[in-house]
Amino acid sequence: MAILMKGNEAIAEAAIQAGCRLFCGYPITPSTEIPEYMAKKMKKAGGTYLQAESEVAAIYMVYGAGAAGARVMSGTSSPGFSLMQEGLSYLFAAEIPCVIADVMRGGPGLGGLGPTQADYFQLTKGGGHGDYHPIVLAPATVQEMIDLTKEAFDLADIYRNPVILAVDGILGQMMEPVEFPGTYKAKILPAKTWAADGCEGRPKNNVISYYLSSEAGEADNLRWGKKMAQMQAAEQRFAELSLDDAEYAFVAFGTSSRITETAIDMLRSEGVKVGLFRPISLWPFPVEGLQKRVPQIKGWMSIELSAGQMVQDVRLAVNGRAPVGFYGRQGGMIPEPEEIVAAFKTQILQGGVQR
Amino acid sequence: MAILMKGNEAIAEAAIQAGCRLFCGYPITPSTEIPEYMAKKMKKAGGTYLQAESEVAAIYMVYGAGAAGARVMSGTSSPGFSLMQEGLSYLFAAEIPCVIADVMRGGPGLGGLGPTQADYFQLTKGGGHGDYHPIVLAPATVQEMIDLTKEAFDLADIYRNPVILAVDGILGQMMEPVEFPGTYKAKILPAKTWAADGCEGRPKNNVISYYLSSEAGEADNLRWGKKMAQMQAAEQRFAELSLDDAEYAFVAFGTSSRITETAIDMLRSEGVKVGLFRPISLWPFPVEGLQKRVPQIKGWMSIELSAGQMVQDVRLAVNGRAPVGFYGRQGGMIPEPEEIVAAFKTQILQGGVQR
Amino acid sequence: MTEQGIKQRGMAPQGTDTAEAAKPVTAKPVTTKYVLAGFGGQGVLFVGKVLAQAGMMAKKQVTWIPAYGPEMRGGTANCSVIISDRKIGSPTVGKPSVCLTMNQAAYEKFLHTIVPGGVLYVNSSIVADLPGRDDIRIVKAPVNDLAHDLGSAKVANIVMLGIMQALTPSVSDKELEDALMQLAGKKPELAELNRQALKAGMEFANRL
Amino acid sequence: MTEQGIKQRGMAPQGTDTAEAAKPVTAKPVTTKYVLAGFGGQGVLFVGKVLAQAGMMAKKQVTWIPAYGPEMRGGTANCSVIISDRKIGSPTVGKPSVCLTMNQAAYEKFLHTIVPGGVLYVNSSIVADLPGRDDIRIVKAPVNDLAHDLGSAKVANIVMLGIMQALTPSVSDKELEDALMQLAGKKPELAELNRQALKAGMEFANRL
Amino acid sequence: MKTVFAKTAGLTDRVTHYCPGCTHGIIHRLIGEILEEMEIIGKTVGVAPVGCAGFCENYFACDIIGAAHGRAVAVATGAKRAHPDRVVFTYQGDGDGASIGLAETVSAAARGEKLTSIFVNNAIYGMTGGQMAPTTLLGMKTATSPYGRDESMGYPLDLPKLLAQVRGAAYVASVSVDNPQAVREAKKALKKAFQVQLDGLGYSFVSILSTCPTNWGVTPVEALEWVRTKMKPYFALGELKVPAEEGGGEE
Amino acid sequence: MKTVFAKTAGLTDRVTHYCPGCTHGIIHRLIGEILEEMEIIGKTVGVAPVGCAGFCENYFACDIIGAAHGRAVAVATGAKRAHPDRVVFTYQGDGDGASIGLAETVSAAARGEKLTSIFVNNAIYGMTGGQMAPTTLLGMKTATSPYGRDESMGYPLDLPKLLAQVRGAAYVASVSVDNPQAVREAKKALKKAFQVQLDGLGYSFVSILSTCPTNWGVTPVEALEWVRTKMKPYFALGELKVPAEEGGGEE
Amino acid sequence: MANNHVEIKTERCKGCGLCVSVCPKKVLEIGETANSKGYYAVIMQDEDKCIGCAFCALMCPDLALEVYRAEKGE
Amino acid sequence: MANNHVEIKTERCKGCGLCVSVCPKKVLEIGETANSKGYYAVIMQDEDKCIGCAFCALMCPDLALEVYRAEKGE
Ligand SMILES: Cc1ncc(C[n+]2csc(CCOP(=O)(O)OP(=O)(O)O)c2C)c(N)n1
Ligand SMILES: Cc1ncc(C[n+]2csc(CCOP(=O)(O)OP(=O)(O)O)c2C)c(N)n1
Ligand code: SF4
Ligand code: SF4
Ligand code: SF4
Ligand code: SF4
Ligand code: SF4
Ligand code: SF4
Ligand SMILES: [Mg+2]
Ligand SMILES: [Mg+2]
Repeated sequence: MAILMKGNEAIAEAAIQAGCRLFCGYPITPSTEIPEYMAKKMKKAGGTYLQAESEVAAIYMVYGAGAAGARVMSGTSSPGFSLMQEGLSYLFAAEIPCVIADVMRGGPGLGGLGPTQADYFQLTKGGGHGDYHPIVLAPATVQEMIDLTKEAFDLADIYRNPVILAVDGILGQMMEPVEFPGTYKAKILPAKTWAADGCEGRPKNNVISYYLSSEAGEADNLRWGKKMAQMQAAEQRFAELSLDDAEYAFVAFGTSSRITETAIDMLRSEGVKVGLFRPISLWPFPVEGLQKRVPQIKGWMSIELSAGQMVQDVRLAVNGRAPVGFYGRQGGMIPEPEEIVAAFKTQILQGGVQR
Repeated sequence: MAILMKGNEAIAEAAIQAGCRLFCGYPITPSTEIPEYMAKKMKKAGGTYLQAESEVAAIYMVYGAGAAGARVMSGTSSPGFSLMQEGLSYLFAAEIPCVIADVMRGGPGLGGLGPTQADYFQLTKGGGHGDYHPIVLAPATVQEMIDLTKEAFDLADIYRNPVILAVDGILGQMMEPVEFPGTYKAKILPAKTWAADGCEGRPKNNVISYYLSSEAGEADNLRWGKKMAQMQAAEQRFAELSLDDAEYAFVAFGTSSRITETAIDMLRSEGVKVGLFRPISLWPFPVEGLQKRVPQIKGWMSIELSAGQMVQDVRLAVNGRAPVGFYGRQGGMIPEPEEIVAAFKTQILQGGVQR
Repeated sequence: MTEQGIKQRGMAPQGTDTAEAAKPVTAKPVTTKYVLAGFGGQGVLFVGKVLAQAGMMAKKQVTWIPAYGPEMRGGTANCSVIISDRKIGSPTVGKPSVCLTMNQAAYEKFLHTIVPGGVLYVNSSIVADLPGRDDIRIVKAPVNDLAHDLGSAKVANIVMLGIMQALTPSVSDKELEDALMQLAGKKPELAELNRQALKAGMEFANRL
Repeated sequence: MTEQGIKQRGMAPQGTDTAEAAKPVTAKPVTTKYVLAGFGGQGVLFVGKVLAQAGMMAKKQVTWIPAYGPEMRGGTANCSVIISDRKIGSPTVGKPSVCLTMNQAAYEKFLHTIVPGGVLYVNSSIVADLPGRDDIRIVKAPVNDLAHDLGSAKVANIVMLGIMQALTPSVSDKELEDALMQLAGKKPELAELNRQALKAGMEFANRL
Repeated sequence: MKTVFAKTAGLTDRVTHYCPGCTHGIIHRLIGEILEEMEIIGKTVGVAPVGCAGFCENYFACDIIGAAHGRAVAVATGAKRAHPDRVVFTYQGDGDGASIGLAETVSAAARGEKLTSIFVNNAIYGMTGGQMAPTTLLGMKTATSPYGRDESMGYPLDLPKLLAQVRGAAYVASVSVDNPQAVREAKKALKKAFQVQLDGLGYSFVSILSTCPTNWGVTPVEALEWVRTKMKPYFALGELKVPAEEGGGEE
Repeated sequence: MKTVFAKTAGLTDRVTHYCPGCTHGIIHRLIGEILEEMEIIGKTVGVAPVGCAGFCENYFACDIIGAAHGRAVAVATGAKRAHPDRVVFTYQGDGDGASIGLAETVSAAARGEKLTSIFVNNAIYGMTGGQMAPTTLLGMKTATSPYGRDESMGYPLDLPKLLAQVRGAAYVASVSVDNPQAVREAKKALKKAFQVQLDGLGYSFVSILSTCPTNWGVTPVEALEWVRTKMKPYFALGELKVPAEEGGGEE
Repeated sequence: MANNHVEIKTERCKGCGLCVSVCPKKVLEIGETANSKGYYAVIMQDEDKCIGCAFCALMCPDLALEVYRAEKGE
Repeated sequence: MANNHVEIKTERCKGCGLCVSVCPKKVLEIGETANSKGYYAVIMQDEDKCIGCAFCALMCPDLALEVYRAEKGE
C-alpha cells in the first residue's frame, strides 16, 4: 500500500530496510529528516543513530564502521559534504563501502537552504584529493530514492566503494506516495572477509590507505583505475523519455528533470520533437547511452539547478557533433517549464549555441 | 644575483615580499618547508607564523585575517587541501582574498609523498560545494613560483577571490637558481574599504556568505558568475613552446611540462613538428589561447601526473576538431621523456586515439 | 520511456516512469495546484498533508512540499500540494490554482501569484479587508470564529479545509474525511472534533 | 616560445622560457646528471648542493632535488643534481651519468641505473667488494679513511667531492671551491677543513 | 526624569529575528552595552557563528565577520592576529562552540589567543530545529533524541569547566540570564572578559545559559524556570578561572 | 632456565621502522603483551594514526584500520559502535590526538565511547620532521619554532588533565616509559584502560610520555633524560581519573 | 504628580511575557491587541505602582522597553 | 655452571643503547661490528654479572633481547 513520505525519510527507511544498522551524522538543513528519522527508528531496528560532533568526525565514523564490515551511512547537505571530502578520498583509497546522501542546498559558502544541484562537480569529479570517483546516484522521485538507496548499499559492497545519493533539497523535502519494499531486489553478496572486525580464526586484516613507494602508489592507482573502468562499463544508469522519435534532447536529473518533462510536454504540443535523457548515475556518467542518441539528435540542452556543471559531461559525450545548450537557475531558485521552453528555442531552435 | 632555493621556500619568501604578514598553516609533507620558512622569517619581517590546530582551522584563520583586510596565506598538501574545501567555498562566497599553495602529493587517501597533479579536478572544478572557482596558477620553475606567488596576492585582492598555487611535490622540493625580487611588478591597489577591521569613522562592515532568500541567492550567484566571467576574460595565462610551425601539440603544466619539453626535443630531432601548450592558469583554463591553435593542430596530447584530468578541459576546448590523447603516471611516479614519445607515437601518429 | 534505457542491474524501471509510458503525452488530465500559507502553528502544512493523503487514496498522483527555504523565524509557513491525474513534474507551485491564506502576510505574498480563474480562500477572522483581484474568486471565511464556536480555535484550518472541499474538491468527500481520520483520528475526541470542523466548513460554504 | 602567448597582466615571460627561445632546439649542449646517495648523515644532499651552487656560479642551468618520497626512516638519502648548458626539463634523474654511492644499500640500488659510459664513485671504506658493471667506470675510494686521516670522518663526503672534481668536473676547480666556501665556510676552522678535504680528494684521484 | 534604561548604541535599531522570549536577545543587548560603555564599538570585530545567532551582524553596531559553523574562533584568531590592536569576540551557540568547533575553542584557549568567546548554551541546536546538542541534558527529548538522551548518546559536555584547565585561558566564567540579578552578573562577567582581552592576558570565555522556548516546547517564562531547575544544577557556575593577579593563574 | 622476558604473540615478527631508541617501540610491546595476556588478540580492532606510528598495522597482531590524521578516535567509534563486543583501541601521537584530532578525542570522552586511546606524547610532530606540536614545551626549538616556543605560540596542552574533567571519561592516566619501573607502571595503566573498556565503563585514555631522539636532536639515552627533566615536571602524571567504584566517578 | 515611566515600543515587543514575569509590582501584562507583526504586545496596567527598578527592561530580549525614574522633587 | 642469559637478536638491534643505560650491572655495551642494516648491535660484555632483572629487555624498543634466568639448582 502506498504511503505518503518525505524524500529524506524515504532514504532513511530504505537504508534501514537495506540492513543499515549504523547512521553517523550531524544535522544540517535540508537533510535533517534523515538523522531525525534514524534517531526515531534505528532503536527499534536494533541499530544505532550516532550523532557525531561534526561532519568530519561523521565521515570517519562511517569509515571505521565500514572498515569493520558494517553497512553504514551518513547524510548531510552541501557545506557538510565539503567537510567530508578528505574522508571520501580516504574511503575510496581504503576501499570501504558506505552510502552518503548529499541533500544539496544553495552555495557556495553558508549560502541558503534552497535546492540546488551545484555540487555536481564536487560529487562527480572528486571533491577530494587524488584520482578517484564515488558512484553517484541521482533519484528523481521519492520512490526512486527508496530503490536507489537500497541498491546503493549493494553497489557499495560489490565494489568496496563509497556510493553517494545526490539529492536536491526539493526531493529531500517533498512528500510523494511510495511503496515499500520497492522494486529493488537485494543481492546476495559474499561475506566481507577483508573487514577489520577481529581476527579470531583467520589471519589478521588491515584496512589502510597509504602506499610506501611511488611504484606501489602507481600500482594501487592502476588497480583502482581498473575498478573504476569496471564501474563505468557496468553501472551507467539512465532513463529516457520520448527520445525514440526525438530530434532534440534535454539532459537533466533529479528535480530539474521533472520540470523538464513538463517543458517537453509543452514543446511536443507545439510539434517540436524533443525528449529527455535523464542520467540516474551521475558517475559513471551514462556516456554510452547518451552517445547512442548522438547520431539522431540535432541539438542538446542541459537543464540544471546550477551555473552549468553537468553540461560539461554532456559536451564531452557529444564531442562537437551537435550544439549543446544550457539553462539553469541558481542559489535555490528553480526554473519554470516556460523558461526552459524559451531558452530551448533561443539556444537550440534559433541556433544561439554553436557546436 | 641568483641564489639556489627550494620551490617551497621560494613561495614563502615571495609571499613575504608581497606583503604577506600572516601565515596560518599545519605541517604536511611535501609542503612543510613553507611553514618552516615562515616560522623562521616572519618574525624578522614583523609578521606572524601561526600554526593552526588543523587545516580546517587554518583555512578559517585565513578567512578571518583576509576578511579583516590582511594579506594572508596558507600552504598545504593534498589531504590538507581536502580539509580546506568547505573553507574555500566560504572564502569565495564571502569574497575574501587570500593565497593558498597546494603542494600536491600522491592520493587518494593517505597515499604517498610522491609528486602528482591529481588534485587538478579538485582545484579547478571546485572541490567544495556550490558554483565557484578560485584562480589556480601552476608554475613550472622555481623562479616562476616567485613571480606567480607575488602576482597571486594582487589577483586575490583585485578580484576578492582566493588564489591557489598548484604545485606538484617536485617543484616544491627542488632547488633552482632564482632571482629576487623577480619580474612581477606589484600593482597599486585600492584600499580595502570593505574589510571588517573596526568601523571607527565609517559605517560598519559585514563580511558574510549567506543569503536569506533564493532570489537573493540567485542574484549573488549571478554576480559571482559575472566576476568569474571577468576572470575568464582577463586572466587566462599560458606559455607556448615551438608551436608556431607545429602540427601536433602537447598540453602540460608544472613538472610534466618540463619533461614534455625534453620529449619535444626528441621528437623534433626525428622531424616531428610538435610543440607545447603550457597552461599557467589552470582556472581560468586558457581556452582562448588553446583554441587559436586548433585549426593548425592535427593531434593533441595531454601529459599529466594523474589518471587524466586536465585532458577533459583540453577535449572541451578542442571540441572534437582533432584527436586528443593522454599519457600520465600516477601515485608519485613521473614519466620519462621516452615514454611520452612512445605514447605520442601510438596514440597520435598511429591514430590510436580517435577524436 | 525506452525500457532498454535503464540498465537492469536489479533495478526495475521506476513506477512513475512506467505509468507515464502507458499514457499518451497529449492527454489533458486534470491537475490542481495548491499553495497553503499562514503563520507557523496555524496548521497549513497539515491541511496540505490531508489533501495529499486524500489524493493518494483517490489513486491520483500527488506531491506535497513545504517552503523549507531560508524564511525567517516567525514568518509565514507554507506548502505546495499538487493533485493530478498524471505524473507530476515540478512539485513546487509558483502559480497556484487554489490558494489558502490564513494570515495577512500570506495574503499579501500570494494574492498575485494565483492563476486567473483560480480561487483564493482567506481567513477573514485575521486578514483585514484588503484590495483583491477581479480575475479570481476570493472566498472569505472567518474560520477562527467558526472554529471557536466548535470549542477549539485549533481546528480553524480544518474548517477551512471543509470550505475548500465544498467549493473546489479534488477528491470525494468520503476520501477527504478518510484521509483526515487517518492523519488526525488516532484519539477519538480529536477525531470527532476534526470531523465536526470539516462538516462545519462544508456547511458554511453551502450557505455562501 | 611565442611571446604573445603569455598574457601580459604585469607578468613578463619566464626567464628560462626566454633563454630557451634564444637557442636553437637542435643545439647539443653538455648536460651532467648526478645521483648522490648514502645514509642520512653522510652528507650526500650537501655534496649535491655544492655541485648545484658551483654550477650556478658557473652560469649554468642547475637543479637539485632530494628523494623526498616515502622512503622509510634509516633508509638511504639521495638527491639528483643536473648541471647543464641549457634549460633543464625534468629535474629528477632516472639514469645518472655520474653517480655517488656512499653505502652499500645505495650501491645496490643505483648500480644498474647508470648510463653506459657513466661513472660510479663508491665509498670503499664501507661498501664491500661487490659485483660491478663493465660498461661504466667504477671509482672506489676509501673516503672514510681518507677523511679520518684529515682528522674528521665528517668530511668523507667532501673528500669524495674532490675525487669527482678531479675525474669528472662540471665546473672549474675554483668555482667548486668557491661554492663549497659559500655553503660551508662560515666558520674559519670548518672552511680550512673542507678545503683540505677537497684537496685530499683531488690528490687521491690524481694518484689513481 | 532620569533614564534608568534605554537602548544602547552598541546595537543597531533592527528588531531581531529571534523567537519571542529567546534570551539570545538579552545577551546581545549586554554585549552592545559593553561595546558602548567600554567605547570600543569602532575598534571591535565580532565573529558571527552559524546557528540562530548567525544573523547577528544585523544587530551589533561593530564590524562583523560571518564564520562557518564551528569556525568562529579560528576566524577570530585570524582577525586578531592580523590586527592585534582590535578587540575581537566570537558569539557562538553550544553546538557551534562545543561540538563542531570544539577543537578550535580549546586550541585557541591553549594558544592564549587574546580574544573573547561568548558561548550561548541553550542545550540544543536551535537553528536547525531542535536536535541534540553536546550540552543536551540526560533525559531531554530532542529531534534526534526522541526518547530522551540516554548515556549511550554521551553526557552533556561542560565546556567552561574544561577550559578552566587550559593554561592559555585567562578568564573563564559560566553565567545565566534567567532573572534580572543574573543578567547583571552576566554583564559583569562579559565586561571582565573584554577587559582581560584589552589587558592582553589571554583567552577569555563566558558561557551563558540561555533558552530556546521554541525547540524546548515551552513558553518563554517556563523556559527561564527550566534553566533554573534543570541546567543550573548540572553546569558549573561562576568564575571558573580568573587571571593570575586575581589569585587565579597557573597551578 | 626460566624465561623472564620473551617476545609477545601480540606483535608480529616484523622489525619496526622506528628510529633507534624511539620509545614508540616500547609502547608497542606493552600493548602487544596486554593483547596476549588478556587473550583479546582475536577480538581486538586497533586504529592506526597518521604519524610515526602510522605503519603500526605491520606490528600489532590484531586487525588494524588506518585512520586519517587526527581521526583515529572517530574511526574507532565507528568500529566499536558497529561491533560493540570487540575491543577497540586507538594509538595516536600528540599531534594526532591533541591538535587536529582534539575535537574527536574530547567528544568521544564526552560520549563515553567504550574504547581505549593510547596517546603517545613526544612533544613534537615526529613523522613530518620535527615541527611544533600542541605539547611542545615553552622554549623548545622545533622546525616551526626555530627560536624556541614562546607564549605567542601558546602553551603546551595537557590533554589528560582536560579529559579527567569530562564525565564520560572513565579512566584517564598519564604515564611514562623512561625507565624500567616506569615501563611496568605504564603497562599497568594500559591494562587497566583495556579492562575499563571490557567492563563497559566508558572511555579510557592513557597518555604516555615518549621520546623523539631524531627530532629532538639528542641520543636515545639523552632523550630519556629529557623526558625526566623537562616533560615530567610539566605534564600531570598518574591516574587522573579512575572509575567510580574505585572512588573516582562523577563529581 | 511625577511618576516612574516605562516606555513600551509596541512594534518591537514580541509579547513573550518575560518582563511581566519579573516585574515585582505586577505592573505589566500582555495586551489584547496585536501589533503589525501579529504579536500581542505588553501593556502597562498600573503605571503608578512602577518603582522604576528596570527589571522588566533587563529581561526584555527585544529592547522594547525603556525605563525612566522620577527624580527627587520631580 | 648455570648462568642467567640474555639472548641478543643482533639483526633486530638498532644499537640505541637504552638497554646499556639501564643495566644495573653494566653487563651490556654497544659492539663494534655493524649488523646487516648497518647498526652497531649491543653485545654482552660479561654475562656472569647478569642478574636476570630484564631491565634491558623492558627498555628495548625493538624486541632484540630475551632474558632467561637460571632456575634454582640449575
Ligand atoms: C558544516 C555545517 N554543518 C551543519 C550545519 C547546520 N547547522 C546550522 S546551525 C547548527 C547548530 C546550531 O546550534 P547552536 O550552535 O547550539 O546554536 P543555536 O541555534 O542553538 O543558538 C547546525 C547543526 C551547517 N550550517 N554547517
Ligand atoms: C590532514 C593531514 N594534515 C597533515 C598531515 C601531515 N602529518 C602527518 S603525521 C603529522 C604529525 C605527526 O605528529 P604526532 O601526531 O605527534 O605523531 P608522531 O609522529 O610524533 O608520533 C602530520 C602533521 C597529514 N598526513 N594529514
Ligand atoms: S529557535 Fe530557539 S534559540 Fe533560536 S531564536 Fe528561537 S528560541 Fe531562540
Ligand atoms: S621521528 Fe621521532 S617519533 Fe618518529 S620514529 Fe623517529 S624518533 Fe620516533
Ligand atoms: S521598572 Fe520595575 S516595577 Fe516598573 S514595570 Fe519594570 S519591572 Fe515593573
Ligand atoms: S520582555 Fe520585551 S518583548 Fe517580551 S513581552 Fe516584555 S516588552 Fe515584550
Ligand atoms: S637482565 Fe638485567 S643485569 Fe642482565 S643484562 Fe639485562 S639489565 Fe643487565
Ligand atoms: S635497547 Fe634494544 S635496540 Fe637498543 S641497543 Fe639495546 S638491544 Fe639494541
Ligand atoms: Mg544551541
Ligand atoms: Mg608527536
